[in-house]
Amino acid sequence: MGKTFQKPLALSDQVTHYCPGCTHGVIHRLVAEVIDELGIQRRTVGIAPVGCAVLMYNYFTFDFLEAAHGRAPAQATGMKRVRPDLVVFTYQGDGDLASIGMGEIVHAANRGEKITVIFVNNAVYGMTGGQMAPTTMPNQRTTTSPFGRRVEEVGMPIKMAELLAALQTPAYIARQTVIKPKFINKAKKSIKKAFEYQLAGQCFSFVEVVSTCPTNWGLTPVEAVRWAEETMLPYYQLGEFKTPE
Amino acid sequence: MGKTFQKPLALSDQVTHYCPGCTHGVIHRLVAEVIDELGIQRRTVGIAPVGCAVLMYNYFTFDFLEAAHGRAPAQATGMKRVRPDLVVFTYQGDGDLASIGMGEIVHAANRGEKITVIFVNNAVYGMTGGQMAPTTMPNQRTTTSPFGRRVEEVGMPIKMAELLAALQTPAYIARQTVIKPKFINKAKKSIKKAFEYQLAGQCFSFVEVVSTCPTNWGLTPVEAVRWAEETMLPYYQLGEFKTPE
Amino acid sequence: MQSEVMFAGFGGQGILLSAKILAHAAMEEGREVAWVPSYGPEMRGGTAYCTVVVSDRLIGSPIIRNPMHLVAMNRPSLEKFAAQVKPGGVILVNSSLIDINSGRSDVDELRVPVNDIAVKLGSVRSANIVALAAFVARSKIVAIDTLRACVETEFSKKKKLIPLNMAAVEEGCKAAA
Amino acid sequence: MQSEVMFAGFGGQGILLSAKILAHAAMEEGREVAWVPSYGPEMRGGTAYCTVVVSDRLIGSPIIRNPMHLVAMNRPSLEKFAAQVKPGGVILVNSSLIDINSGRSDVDELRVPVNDIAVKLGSVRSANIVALAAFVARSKIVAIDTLRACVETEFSKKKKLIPLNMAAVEEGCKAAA
Amino acid sequence: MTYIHVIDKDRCKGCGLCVTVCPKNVLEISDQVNTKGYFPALRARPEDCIYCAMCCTMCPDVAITISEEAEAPTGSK
Amino acid sequence: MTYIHVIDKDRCKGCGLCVTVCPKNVLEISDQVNTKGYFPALRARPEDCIYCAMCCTMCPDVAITISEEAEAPTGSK
Amino acid sequence: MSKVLMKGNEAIGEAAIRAGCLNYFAYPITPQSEVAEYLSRRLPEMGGVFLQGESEVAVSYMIFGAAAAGERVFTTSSSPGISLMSEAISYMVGAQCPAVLVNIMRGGPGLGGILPSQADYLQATKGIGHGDCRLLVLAPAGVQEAVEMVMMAFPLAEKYRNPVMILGDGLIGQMMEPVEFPDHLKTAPSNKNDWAVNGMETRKSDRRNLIRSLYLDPEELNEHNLILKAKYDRMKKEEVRFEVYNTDGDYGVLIVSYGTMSRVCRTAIDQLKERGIEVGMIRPQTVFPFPETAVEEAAAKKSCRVVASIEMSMGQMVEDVERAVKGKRPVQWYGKCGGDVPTPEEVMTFVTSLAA
Amino acid sequence: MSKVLMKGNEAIGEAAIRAGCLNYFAYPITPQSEVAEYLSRRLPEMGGVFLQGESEVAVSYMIFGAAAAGERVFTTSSSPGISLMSEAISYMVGAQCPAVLVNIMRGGPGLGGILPSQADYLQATKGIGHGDCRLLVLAPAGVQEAVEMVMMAFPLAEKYRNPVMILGDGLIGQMMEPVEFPDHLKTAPSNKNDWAVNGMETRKSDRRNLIRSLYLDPEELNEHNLILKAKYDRMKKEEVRFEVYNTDGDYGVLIVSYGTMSRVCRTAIDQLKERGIEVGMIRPQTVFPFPETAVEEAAAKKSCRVVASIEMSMGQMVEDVERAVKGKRPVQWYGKCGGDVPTPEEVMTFVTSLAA
Ligand SMILES: Cc1ncc(C[n+]2csc(CCOP(=O)(O)OP(=O)(O)O)c2C)c(N)n1
Ligand SMILES: Cc1ncc(C[n+]2csc(CCOP(=O)(O)OP(=O)(O)O)c2C)c(N)n1
Ligand code: SF4
Ligand code: SF4
Ligand code: SF4
Ligand code: SF4
Repeated sequence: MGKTFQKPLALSDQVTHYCPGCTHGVIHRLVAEVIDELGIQRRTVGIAPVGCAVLMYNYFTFDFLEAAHGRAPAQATGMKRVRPDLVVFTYQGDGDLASIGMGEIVHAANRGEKITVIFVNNAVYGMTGGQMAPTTMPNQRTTTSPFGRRVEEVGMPIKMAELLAALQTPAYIARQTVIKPKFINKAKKSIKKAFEYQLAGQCFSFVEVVSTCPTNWGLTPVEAVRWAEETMLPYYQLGEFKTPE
Repeated sequence: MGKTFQKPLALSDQVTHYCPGCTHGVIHRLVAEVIDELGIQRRTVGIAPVGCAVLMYNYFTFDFLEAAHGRAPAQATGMKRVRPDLVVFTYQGDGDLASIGMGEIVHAANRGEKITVIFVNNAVYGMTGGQMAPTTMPNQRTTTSPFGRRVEEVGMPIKMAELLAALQTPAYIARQTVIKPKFINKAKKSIKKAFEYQLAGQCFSFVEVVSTCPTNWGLTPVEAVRWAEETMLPYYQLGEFKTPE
Repeated sequence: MQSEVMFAGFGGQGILLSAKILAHAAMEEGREVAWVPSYGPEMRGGTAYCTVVVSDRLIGSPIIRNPMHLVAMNRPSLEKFAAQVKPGGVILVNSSLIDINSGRSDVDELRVPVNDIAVKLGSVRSANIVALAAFVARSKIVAIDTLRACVETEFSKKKKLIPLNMAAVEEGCKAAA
Repeated sequence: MQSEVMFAGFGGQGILLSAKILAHAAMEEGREVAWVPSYGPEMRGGTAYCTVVVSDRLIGSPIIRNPMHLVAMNRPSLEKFAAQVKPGGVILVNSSLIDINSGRSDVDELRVPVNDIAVKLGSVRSANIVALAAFVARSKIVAIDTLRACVETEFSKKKKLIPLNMAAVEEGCKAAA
Repeated sequence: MTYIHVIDKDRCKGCGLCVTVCPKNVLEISDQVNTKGYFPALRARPEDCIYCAMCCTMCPDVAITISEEAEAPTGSK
Repeated sequence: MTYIHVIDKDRCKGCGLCVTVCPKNVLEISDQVNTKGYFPALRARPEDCIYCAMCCTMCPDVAITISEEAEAPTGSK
Repeated sequence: MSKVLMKGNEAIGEAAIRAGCLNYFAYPITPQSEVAEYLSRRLPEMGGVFLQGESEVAVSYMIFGAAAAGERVFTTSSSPGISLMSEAISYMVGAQCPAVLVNIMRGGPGLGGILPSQADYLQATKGIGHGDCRLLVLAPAGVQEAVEMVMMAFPLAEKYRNPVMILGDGLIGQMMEPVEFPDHLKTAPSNKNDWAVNGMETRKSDRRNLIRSLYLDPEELNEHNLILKAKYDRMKKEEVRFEVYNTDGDYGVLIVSYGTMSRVCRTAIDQLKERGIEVGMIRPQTVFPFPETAVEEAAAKKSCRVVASIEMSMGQMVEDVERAVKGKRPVQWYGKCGGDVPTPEEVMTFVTSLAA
Repeated sequence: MSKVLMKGNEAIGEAAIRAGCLNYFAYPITPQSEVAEYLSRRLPEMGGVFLQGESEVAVSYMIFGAAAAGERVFTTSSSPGISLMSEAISYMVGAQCPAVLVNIMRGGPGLGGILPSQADYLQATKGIGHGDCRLLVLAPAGVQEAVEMVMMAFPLAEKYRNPVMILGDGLIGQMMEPVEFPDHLKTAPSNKNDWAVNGMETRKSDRRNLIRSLYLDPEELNEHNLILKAKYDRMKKEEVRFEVYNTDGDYGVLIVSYGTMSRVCRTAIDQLKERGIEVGMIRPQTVFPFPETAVEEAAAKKSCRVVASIEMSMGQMVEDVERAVKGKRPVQWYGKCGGDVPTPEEVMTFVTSLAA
């Protein structure tokens, strides 16, 4: 009943610069495993965000383009339109995708670009030191919401998966998390589906992943996992919100 | 059983530059009537879009700020935040609001800015000569979709009212039209409600108005009204999509 | 030798098209040409105008304040531009819509009821070609045969319009005679 | 007269704070000061460092390659910066974490087990203050009383931390004696 | 009481929308061009007008107004 | 068949997530700092390990691997 | 191939196709929307990519993404739209991605107007984006030259792995002139496999490619900037292009003017000649790199008493002219900025005032 | 009020408050996020407005909206963020709306790095936006001066009804120095009722106000641009600010340098003096308007053999220095661009190489 476990080939040997317990690392691994399993590493181009994952290209073994903050979906659009045979995915944080990149992600989704988007929702801006994100929870303290997010002043956290699912163009839209092994396996299934839809040239595919930022949440990795489960998951519900007919 | 009818005071005497039968004119009049009725003309600031309505400030008798293309909601946010006592509204076309201005409108709505947005959906870019808009109907020919809008290439028309209604922050969101008198009266009610919600400091308010562009549709004004009713209304359903609890 | 022709009228009167056909004809005759439209605010409604510059040598300024000739399709444009025409030039006046005259004694004023002629020919939409032909016949800026050829190529995509417009050319020439 | 002190160590060791307290103290004594942090990639993990420039006159370049003194809180920083210290300067070595020495004969090397002292005082988090006090006592860059005052104001918002850190100052001075 | 229904023929752009919405078929497009070069609407059958203001409501150019007759009745109806 | 469970102590950042997910409570955080200054995880009770790979699945740094024992059994379990 | 009468905007679109560029992303804006309208018909016929982006910001990054994959790609816009591309242009320069950008200038600042202008000169040549970021900028004076420059632009962009801008004014886009199209370019983007992220399989290589503009290590970033600077310096050596007019004989006034404005100046110069006033002109065809030496030498000519920078702006190129002239002669500016192209008469009045 | 030890970014935030500006909109970016973090605590305490916008584009228009209502408002960002504000800045200039923008420069182009740089000089002084669009640009060399310039910036923006930029490098934002805050500004935005869209009621007026940058009529737009040009010319007359160092005696080399770089140069000059090498320096405090006459005169001094523009860029301000010097002396550039601030030693080596 035992299992073997090895680093996927699509991952490089480099140790990441991520903080201890940051689940960006888990998400990286899942993407790499899926790419291994689909055998598409040699025709895949990843688009790295501006955010803590800005250096992710060091951790993968295939082509990478470094995006500008929030614009990865536009860059992916340009690339995929001129090279439909390539597998193009973006990997974006919540500041990147849900704040500055809102226009680009909504339009890429609505045009039905045949790309895959991995959206890492950690309820905060990690890279720049823990400022408030559109996904920051009500009353959550951040460096730019020192008194907690006041919803009456800045509104409710944005549920990207639900928002994109409200568009009329067919797409695959799901939300998963990687804070525990049982969720991790589901997350991997969704990510795999997302790439499969792209390979089939069928539709735009989007997987939101609820992730942790122990450093900027001011919690230990273990506490962070608990906070995500108790505070984020009730609001950011897991599951598939849309699948193309 | 007769009625009197006069030009509202909030409208200037200038004859508009709009094409014959363009319903921008009707929407202008409704906004002016509502402002008259609420008696807020002296504390209202309108924000004109970049689009055929770019010169709308010539047709009203109160303060106006000319926006940049798509950014009116951001300008309204800045103005309303520093002067909450002013009544601030934007008036935007579909290229302006749904294309280049997507990020600004979604975030203004999500923050719950206490502003009013009048969104004129005429399924095309009027000002610049009839290019495709995000709201252009499937197979509709425009100067940049000469073979008709191919949904498999550029996706389905965006339903802005439904999209904004999918956000979690309380708001007033409605869609109306002005192509016939019976609709016009409903449209006016919605516009009035929208301003009332702002006056009560209650929420963001948004009224989408299905409008015509005879010139760029290549139809007479009368044909244009029919086309809007037969083609647009079945897709862009009228009604209130969200009201603040 | 350089000469310039200004075409002016309402939006829908086919100003840009007749100017384009003239420019094309001049090009076919091996001259240097520039077709310079007025674009901008006045487009929607109002008067549109378009200048064609024809020259034997490389054209310098495409911006012409004082054209050699004027084709005025409606009254506002005659009022606006008549004074700017160089002495000795041709001013074609669409007398169907213009009841005044240019008030210039130093130009060759040619009055042609182009709309009426066009209507007789079957469609007012050929008025611009009638005017163009009349102007060309009078100014001799290009040969009528070249003009005929260019009108034909212009409408080659809408073949059924060719007879109407060829007739317009002939009637225009007659009117100028 | 200008002198510069470089504080270096792991991220969590309170480098920036002790540097700030020294800068504050020097300012209180009426000197010109600049507190120059290293910000950038090395922030996350890795070694952080911070330079304090103290001078009698307007400070020119805030960028110092060869500081007068060094306070090394961990081994990597001693290895990295020891060689850059100017002859005659003070190098404080946190001997609790550093088993090597500076290898410099032309400087005043002061070895203090600051972590052990801090732990004895009740919390390793006061190690930076122990080191600061020891350094100040040896370098006499500011008066100990000024330092005491500044440590107190620094923690005035977290009153209950004051006793611990005042004790750290005293122990630091002792260690330097 | 009586009303005065006025079409400002120089504001009118001749779009014809009022004509289509008039329940009593009062309005028509004139064959006289106005100063702007448009063929404006006119009240072909004023006697049928019920002053419902449908045309006013529809007009994009506020070219039609209806006012109440002043004390001393004046011309145009 | 047997497996080899290896924690690469210099990849490990000592976040402790693996410890919390191990169903058999095999893992603990060591008190020996590693080259990066972290206290890595170690297999405190290897004999209880059922090689379910829960820890591997959870580890954000791919610091844990499990491989099948080669023909000639080699050291670490 | 014989001459065709074509509108500048359409000719630009056709020229790109003949340059082997079948990928176009753009957002509508007057006075250049005809490029998009033209290509929205032509490119699908040819199996190319036409996409109207949701904004100029998005378009600029679509271009970046396509260029990163090693494909020829271009966009067109006008002044406000170009400002919105500022960040992406800086990124493309930093990431060394070739692409062609056409700016059909309109009056500014802000929304300004839609008529011809040359008021984006300083932005295009000096301040297009943050960081040490330069474009090679070509300035056509007519439809034929616009066509030639577009076809030149792609190979130049690839030679330098740097974006190239065509800086034209509204008139160039709107007017029709006879054009003769050169043959289709044979060259394909060369050695793109060395850098493009087009998939290892495409390259039949096991080396992965990476495109980035981030260099966290200051030494590395400085090195990177020295590489970019070396490219700009090379442009200054190898790419300077200009035309002279009436400079053989003696002239009392030297005009420096480009684009549509230079054609007006040419007419003015001809008419002044008839009046016995000799005026020379240098017309920069590349505004970055600017023909410094040519201007300096022409200004230094004994007969020349004054240099005039004549532009449809409030005085922009004049800064480059002053730098070039190095105080050897007084430098004057004449211009207008609002959409009205100054007439030959206006230019003559100004020049005679100088000559006097 | 006595001295406090404060980080540049926080001091900038506090200075704005003392300048009577309680309205701040911004988007996070290193190395200036501390301004937002500081103000997110301070402004709510004071009943001011703190809002983190969704992007720099949105922020730039929020500023525009607030300024249009006649309220004091400012934002802070760093290089890539400033590029995204390019369109809005051009709009604000065109619409004549006062506002203060702080650019804490980082290495570029593109994402570049997060360490100090001065590579946005040309963008800030010449190409910040499309159209004839200029900002008044102040360049502080320390925390105290940053505070003073921020407090100066608001009245200047209102005097000219034009945005004013503070151009600082990452070090100015990140370092702590003692600051003495001037008293709170008494002045409120003057005569704003003449132009602001703050509601007729607020103005107790029946005249409505209109703010626009669109002038479809070319004559009108040209008029408008002449008005703007007149403002730029007035800035050149009235606002030039600079500091001289060691220029009383004779010097063989004249350095022109600003911001953090100029402090390094000052140290180098002191140390060279000890070695008997005399070097003078002009430190522009306004980089637009640039102190042209001062530089020209200082360069023309008999003893001066060469002028050096020393900057943390690949050679940007050197273009203004060349224009100013008018060929009277050779002009050299020295710089680095990546985040490493050149050391006094490096500057000395370069300068001695020139002196030799
Ligand atoms: C145009 C621009 N604006 C701002 C920044 C600064 N910046 C870098 S990363 C980042 C946000 C990162 O947060 P998120 O996207 O949530 O990713 P995370 O770091 O949390 O993984 C910001 C604002 C930038 N680099 N470019
Ligand atoms: C940044 C920028 N991009 C593009 C334009 C050109 N432009 C002006 S109006 C317009 C679209 C107008 O269409 P819409 O918003 O639907 O309004 P309508 O004219 O149909 O009423 C565009 C693209 C511009 N002025 N600024
Ligand atoms: S800051 Fe947050 S998101 Fe970034 S690496 Fe650390 S834990 Fe992960
Ligand atoms: S172009 Fe269309 S939207 Fe614009 S005025 Fe004419 S009809 Fe109205
Ligand atoms: S609706 Fe108004 S504009 Fe149209 S025809 Fe009637 S009166 Fe004239
Ligand atoms: S999960 Fe990985 S990194 Fe964290 S402690 Fe366990 S082995 Fe180490």
